[in-house]
Amino acid sequence: MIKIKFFASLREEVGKNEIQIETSEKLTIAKIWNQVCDGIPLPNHVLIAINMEYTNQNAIVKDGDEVAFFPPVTGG
Amino acid sequence: MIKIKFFASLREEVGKNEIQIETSEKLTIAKIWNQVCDGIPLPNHVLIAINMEYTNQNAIVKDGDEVAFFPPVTGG
Amino acid sequence: MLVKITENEFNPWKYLQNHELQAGKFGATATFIGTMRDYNVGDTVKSMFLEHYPNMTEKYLQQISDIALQRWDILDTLIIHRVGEILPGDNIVLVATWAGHRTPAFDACRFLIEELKAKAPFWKQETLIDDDTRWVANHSN
Amino acid sequence: MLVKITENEFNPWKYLQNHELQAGKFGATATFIGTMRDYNVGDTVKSMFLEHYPNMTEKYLQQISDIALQRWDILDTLIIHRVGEILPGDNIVLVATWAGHRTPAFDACRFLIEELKAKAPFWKQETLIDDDTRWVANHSN
Repeated sequence: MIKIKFFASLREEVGKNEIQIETSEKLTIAKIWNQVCDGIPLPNHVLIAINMEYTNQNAIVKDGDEVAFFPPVTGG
Repeated sequence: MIKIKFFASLREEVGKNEIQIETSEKLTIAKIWNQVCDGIPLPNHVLIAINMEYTNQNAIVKDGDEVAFFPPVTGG
Repeated sequence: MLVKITENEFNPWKYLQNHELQAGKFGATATFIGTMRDYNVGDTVKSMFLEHYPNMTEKYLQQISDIALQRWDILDTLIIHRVGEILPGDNIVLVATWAGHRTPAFDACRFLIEELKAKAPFWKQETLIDDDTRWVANHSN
Repeated sequence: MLVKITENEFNPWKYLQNHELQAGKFGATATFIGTMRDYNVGDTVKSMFLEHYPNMTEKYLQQISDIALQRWDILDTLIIHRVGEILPGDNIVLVATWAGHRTPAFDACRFLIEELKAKAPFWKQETLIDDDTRWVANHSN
């Protein structure tokens, strides 16, 4: 099972907060996005984390991972 | 009358704290040093102020001025 | 090293006063505090909601604190960051560094706030005077 | 703008807490605190005497505060400097700047401490463990 989270404006654009998918294949981040965000192209500026570490859309996700998509950060 | 002050290690080297001189001439800082610090050459690193503003040894001192000589500063 | 995310208003000066290093062992303390303004890009802002990615924020702030402690000759670091609903005048972030000398203290403090601004997963949503809300688009300088 | 020379021990956090700007009008506060160490260039230091040039110190610190307020987009500055007999752990100097944004706050704060270190007429005389005294030769980094 893979847990997928969306934050801030991206959560609103995608209309999803958190979802879980079951998969037996090894998927890239980009494939996971396409699978869960039906029709919405992956935004250029999107930031991606696997298990709370920054990564990119070519990274491979494995069972048990937590994937997060979010817009540019604006803290501080 | 011109008031002349020495600070910190320079006060100890010169053996003077504060002295006053009367003069009718217009003197440069360098001449004042020679007049009051008999024989001690003006140190290269010395800092000089007239009326609490930094200046150099060629500045002209006028009656009523306060002249100060001091070593490199070490505050903060 | 201290990293803390808090939903409560915090007084940075009290945090600093209570974060005492051993007297005589440090010579320089550099701090930065970010405070909510009541204006942004030309508009009056009434309030702000600070969303974050729980656990990743702490993890990321600990990572940059580790990097700072390795890269500069500093003794300690502290980062406090507010989340949730906040009002103008409330403090958002406190970054502090302690060192023997001022150059590493300043450089590490600046590094921490720049890294935090660039990559720590926080997002600001402003509520304007007419109750419209908007996501802040980019971190400013 | 506040410039103050004091012979008394001071708590920088209390000064900062009491120096309140109007809530919502500032977004960034940068501070630097210099504190006496119990060591210097390899030796243990027992105490220190901070001599200064009365009136010129205040005048010079006001001049650099004026320059900072003109050169950067900042709202206020504060400089406190200790003089007289001091002990390890005592604070020597506090510099603080307030601004809308962090870059001018940091840059002006750094400018003030660098200018102070380079040219404000203070001199440190250290008393070592064997009661020998020595003038500190140069300002450090």
